[in-house]
Amino acid sequence: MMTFTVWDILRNLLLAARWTVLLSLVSFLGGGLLGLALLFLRIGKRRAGRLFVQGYVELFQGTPLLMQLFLAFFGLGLFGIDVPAWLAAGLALILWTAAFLVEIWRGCVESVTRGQWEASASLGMGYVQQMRYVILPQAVRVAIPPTVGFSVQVVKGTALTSIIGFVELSKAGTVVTNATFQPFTVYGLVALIYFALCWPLSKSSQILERKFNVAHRHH
Amino acid sequence: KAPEARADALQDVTARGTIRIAVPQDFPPFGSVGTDMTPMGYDIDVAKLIASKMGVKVELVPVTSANRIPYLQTNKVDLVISSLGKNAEREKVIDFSDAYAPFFNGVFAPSGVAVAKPEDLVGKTVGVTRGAIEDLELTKIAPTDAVIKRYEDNNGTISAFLSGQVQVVATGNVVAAAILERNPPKRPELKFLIKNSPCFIGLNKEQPALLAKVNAIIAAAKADGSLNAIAQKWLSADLPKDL
Amino acid sequence: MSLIAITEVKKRFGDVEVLKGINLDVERGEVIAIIGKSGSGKSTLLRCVNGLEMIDDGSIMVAGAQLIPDELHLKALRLKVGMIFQQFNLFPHLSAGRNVMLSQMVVKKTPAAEAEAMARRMLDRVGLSHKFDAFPDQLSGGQQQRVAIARALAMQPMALLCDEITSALDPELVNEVLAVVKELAADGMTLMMVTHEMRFAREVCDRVVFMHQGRVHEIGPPEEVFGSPRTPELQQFLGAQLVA
Amino acid sequence: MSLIAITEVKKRFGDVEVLKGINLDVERGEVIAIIGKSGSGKSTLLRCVNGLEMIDDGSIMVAGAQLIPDELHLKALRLKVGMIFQQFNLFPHLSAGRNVMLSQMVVKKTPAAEAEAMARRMLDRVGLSHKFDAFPDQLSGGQQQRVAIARALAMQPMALLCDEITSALDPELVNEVLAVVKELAADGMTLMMVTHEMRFAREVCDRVVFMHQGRVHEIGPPEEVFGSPRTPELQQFLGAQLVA
Amino acid sequence: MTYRFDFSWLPLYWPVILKGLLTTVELILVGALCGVALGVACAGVRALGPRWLRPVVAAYVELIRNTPFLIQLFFIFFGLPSLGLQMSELQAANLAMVVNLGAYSSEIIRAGIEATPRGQFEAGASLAMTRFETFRHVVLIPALQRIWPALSSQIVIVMLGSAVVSQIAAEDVTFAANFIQSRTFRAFETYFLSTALYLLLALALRQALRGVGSLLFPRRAAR
Ligand SMILES: Nc1ncnc2c1ncn2[C@@H]1O[C@H](COP(=O)(O)OP(=O)(O)OP(=O)(O)O)[C@@H](O)[C@H]1O
Ligand SMILES: Nc1ncnc2c1ncn2[C@@H]1O[C@H](COP(=O)(O)OP(=O)(O)OP(=O)(O)O)[C@@H](O)[C@H]1O
Ligand SMILES: [Mg+2]
Ligand SMILES: [Mg+2]
Repeated sequence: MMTFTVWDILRNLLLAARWTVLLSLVSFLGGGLLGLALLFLRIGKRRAGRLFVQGYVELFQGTPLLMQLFLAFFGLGLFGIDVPAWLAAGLALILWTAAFLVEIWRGCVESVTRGQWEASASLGMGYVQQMRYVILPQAVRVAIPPTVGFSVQVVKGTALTSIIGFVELSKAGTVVTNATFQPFTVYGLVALIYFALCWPLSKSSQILERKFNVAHRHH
Repeated sequence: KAPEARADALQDVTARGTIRIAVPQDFPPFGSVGTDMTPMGYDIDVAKLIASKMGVKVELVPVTSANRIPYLQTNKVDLVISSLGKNAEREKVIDFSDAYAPFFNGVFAPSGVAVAKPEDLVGKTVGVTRGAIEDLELTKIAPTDAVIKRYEDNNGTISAFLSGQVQVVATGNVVAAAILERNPPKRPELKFLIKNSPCFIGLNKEQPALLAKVNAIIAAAKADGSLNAIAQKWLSADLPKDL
Repeated sequence: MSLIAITEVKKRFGDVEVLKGINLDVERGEVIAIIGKSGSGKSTLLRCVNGLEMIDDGSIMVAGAQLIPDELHLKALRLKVGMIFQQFNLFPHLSAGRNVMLSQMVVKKTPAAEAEAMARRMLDRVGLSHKFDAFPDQLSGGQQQRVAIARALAMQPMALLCDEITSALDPELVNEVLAVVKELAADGMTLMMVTHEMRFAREVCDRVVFMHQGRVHEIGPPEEVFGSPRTPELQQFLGAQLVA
Repeated sequence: MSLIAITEVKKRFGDVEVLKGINLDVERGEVIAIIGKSGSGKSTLLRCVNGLEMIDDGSIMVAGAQLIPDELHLKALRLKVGMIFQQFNLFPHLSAGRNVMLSQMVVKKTPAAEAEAMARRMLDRVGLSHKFDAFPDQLSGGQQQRVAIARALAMQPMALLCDEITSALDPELVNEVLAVVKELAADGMTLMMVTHEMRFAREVCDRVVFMHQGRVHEIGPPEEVFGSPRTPELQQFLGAQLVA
Repeated sequence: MTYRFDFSWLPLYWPVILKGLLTTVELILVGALCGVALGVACAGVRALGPRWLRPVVAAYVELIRNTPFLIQLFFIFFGLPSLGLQMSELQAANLAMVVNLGAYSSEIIRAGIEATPRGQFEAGASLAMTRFETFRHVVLIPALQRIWPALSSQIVIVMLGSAVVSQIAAEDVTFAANFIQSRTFRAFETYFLSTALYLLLALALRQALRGVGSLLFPRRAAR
């Protein structure tokens, strides 16, 4: 009978944490791109686009990520679309991430005052030029802290992919618990690894926030 | 890929050169992980045996009791070798091969707990893995005021038993034995049997070629003693004659 | 032909009619002051002339071209008519110089070097050539407003609309901005400005427009409007101004 | 014995000594105006007397009791000395009446009915009995400041400290607040007030304190201080006041 | 075979779904009430509690905010018993919800408190109120009002996160879906149904929170 040393436990958890990191990166990058596309629809002039994004956000923010994972994994499979676990996990996480990012970013774009739109319009700029040269550069600065802050939610969200069989950090935790019968140690270690991944992100988001707020006070 | 096209899944498998098999990783001795997190156990060895006899590579897909049938239904795997028991409900949705492993469902509890028959479960909390045969059977025979806690996977059931969240578990005898072997704080001992429900390989309906092939391999393995060797290795016992 | 011809312009917000038929012709080189109580529609009028609000009725012609509300025509209009706001609205992420360069480069596709030369000239004209690299939040309110003027001038508009451009400034800083505007007027720029600086209006403007409840209530040269107001509304307005 | 005795009080913020040894005795019923340039330490002095800032040296006695910085003693002090701020600081979630009732009920455990009766009396005294149920954001600045006065009075303090209580008000509203203060003074309330209203100080106050650079630079009856300022600093300060 | 929807199992399993709904509602009620109360307490401690307690609260908040709910749940349910702390899955789920929401809401509420103008504290002090009395009567309600929308969103997020309590056999909506799925093998329909239920719950919860808001803060005072 093989026995797990604490080092075995930690090593296996760390190996599994690679998946957590990879999934987080995929969902954040994919969700970021999708979120950006949706953002343009959301603040664009076309009503249909705005309504579509509103509905999208309502749906994906209004249902548990867990259910989205289930549906992406088994739901699509029933229609004969073969979705491997990594794809379902990636897909659900990307859609979910995008739904939150688009709302965060919309708030940032709207925080740019109306005067900036009007001033740039009265200088003869068109919509795209206003966005490109005046609005987005300002919105991006405001957007960085909450975006970094949200990345913590994404890292934690990847834990749910364990439910569709993805052996990332959480799943590795349960599997190892079962091979070792040391739940306290294993879940303690799992929590610590998550903390080590997330805390720097939260902290830097706080620091950025403070920095930008100070910068704002100069106005 | 239209589902009709898989009228002959065997062809697909041969063409692909890989067979995808759902196996447990939370259900010793049928499936668990080693210190390097690779799956190992009775089911895994059977899966490898079948793949080698078919002359294809094997792709092991770790599943839980709750999701192994959806995996099959959504064509994410070709076979389920995951200590799957047969019952009428399941036979409506999937097909079964011949039996490949013995399995006795029982109710287990530490020696201090007085349970000898289903009626004694009154007021007791019983842990079981949702969707497993013992879940379905226990639901039928347990008295109404026995509390059944259904966990997502065997990890949950076993953890719940070991952490004392449930006093009693319903599971396979070999599972209980495997738990015992690791010298846990709570030692499960057999209180009564629920059902003799040997394990079958699950596959999608209307796959006669694949079914025939799998059955042929099982029969050959029984005859040449290779299946018995697996039983010796993981269950420390010979295969029963009537399997 | 007048440079800006406003004819029977009406504008409503929801149920409220804010402009009730405005008629006003501004000649080339003329300096017009618009005065009136809060809510009388002064800002709305300027915003309509700049195409920031769509008019519901009537017409606005600038240099002979009709104001038509699509992006192409609006752009053409805004190249002719610049606007300066009470809140400066400088782009906070760009230095003063870049603020002045941006629209030239983006809208007119002026090459960077040329745009920079123009920006330096315009900043010099408002007395801020040494602040080319300063960011808006490093400038006083008066300096920011002067950068805004330079930014509008860099587009070489035929006319400038100014909406209470000194109201957000501390009293000491008002004069430096008014001095710049005075010079513009002397140089022959066409100006339409909403202002509460009566003394300034009296000194610098060719005509004064008194707006009341969405109408041009009185109009005339400053000595007439201030010296012998004809309507009781204007008398009352001027009286209140003196007391405050 | 004086009601408030301030002896050699010193206060520093970090490296900066803001109060450099203040001596001032205020008699019961006396009305003191504190004037001086921005940054001279006027607010800091009042805040020290109310225990909002801890002093670094010297002593403050109120009605014979030493100011000691722990919650119990501070509470006792503040029951004797009320304070009113430039920014009113009404509680936005409570109606005017409730604003006046709250501290009586919380601090003195006055029963609700009694507190309400007191609140109505005090609001009446400041001429706002009809605004009992209005919320702060429904009141003008002047009305808000009068509610703040009523709120302080309801605690029946021996003295009131007022820190530029009219500075945040529009000019028209200043008088209604000053009228209330004048009445309080006539009724014999002890008052220490920082103010920029020189005419008011001259009319109402018993003594005027001119602070300069953290010190009491001149002190005396108003006719003396305003009529024949002795130091060049006060002369300059009063001169600047006249021009503004 | 294209997939055919089959909801014929619905009448048979209706009680399971109802029970799941009730459990989820209980979780969110207990979580929201106790969680927000805990959040207020923690925010209060960080604003004016004893100095030694502040880092303790900060550590709790950071730990919870930076680890997944699922792991917290496993830790409480499977881990704590080895320290002799045993509780039922519902208690464990409720505790995890409270602990989780407590940490998040304390950060949100703290922001509301920090946005309180200094003058409010000083006005309270100069009216002879103690720091605690000022916090309780003057600061708290406007602070809550300021952050109520953010707090409401967080409560909805935590409610949706509660879906994972089925992992420890707490019989919530997700458990019901999984249970039915394991009996009927109608995976798609059951997940579809529970997703719809969560969506409805989220909408209803948001509405309810708006109602609570207008009860707690009857006036929309300026700022
Ligand atoms: N976007 C808008 N939507 C609705 N009403 C508006 C809008 N803009 C202005 N109004 C209303 O139109 C009226 C005229 O506003 P306008 O800003 O033109 O007045 P004004 O003369 O510039 O006043 P002020 O001196 O205060 O700037 C006001 O009653 C105002 O409330
Ligand atoms: N909390 C503080 N921390 C640091 N410095 C302070 C603080 N409060 C006041 N000061 C400084 O103390 C000095 C005196 O401030 P104080 O507010 O008492 O002046 P004042 O006479 O009331 O001026 P004003 O007329 O502008 O209100 C100023 O230089 C001010 O910057
Ligand atoms: Mg205006
Ligand atoms: Mg002061």
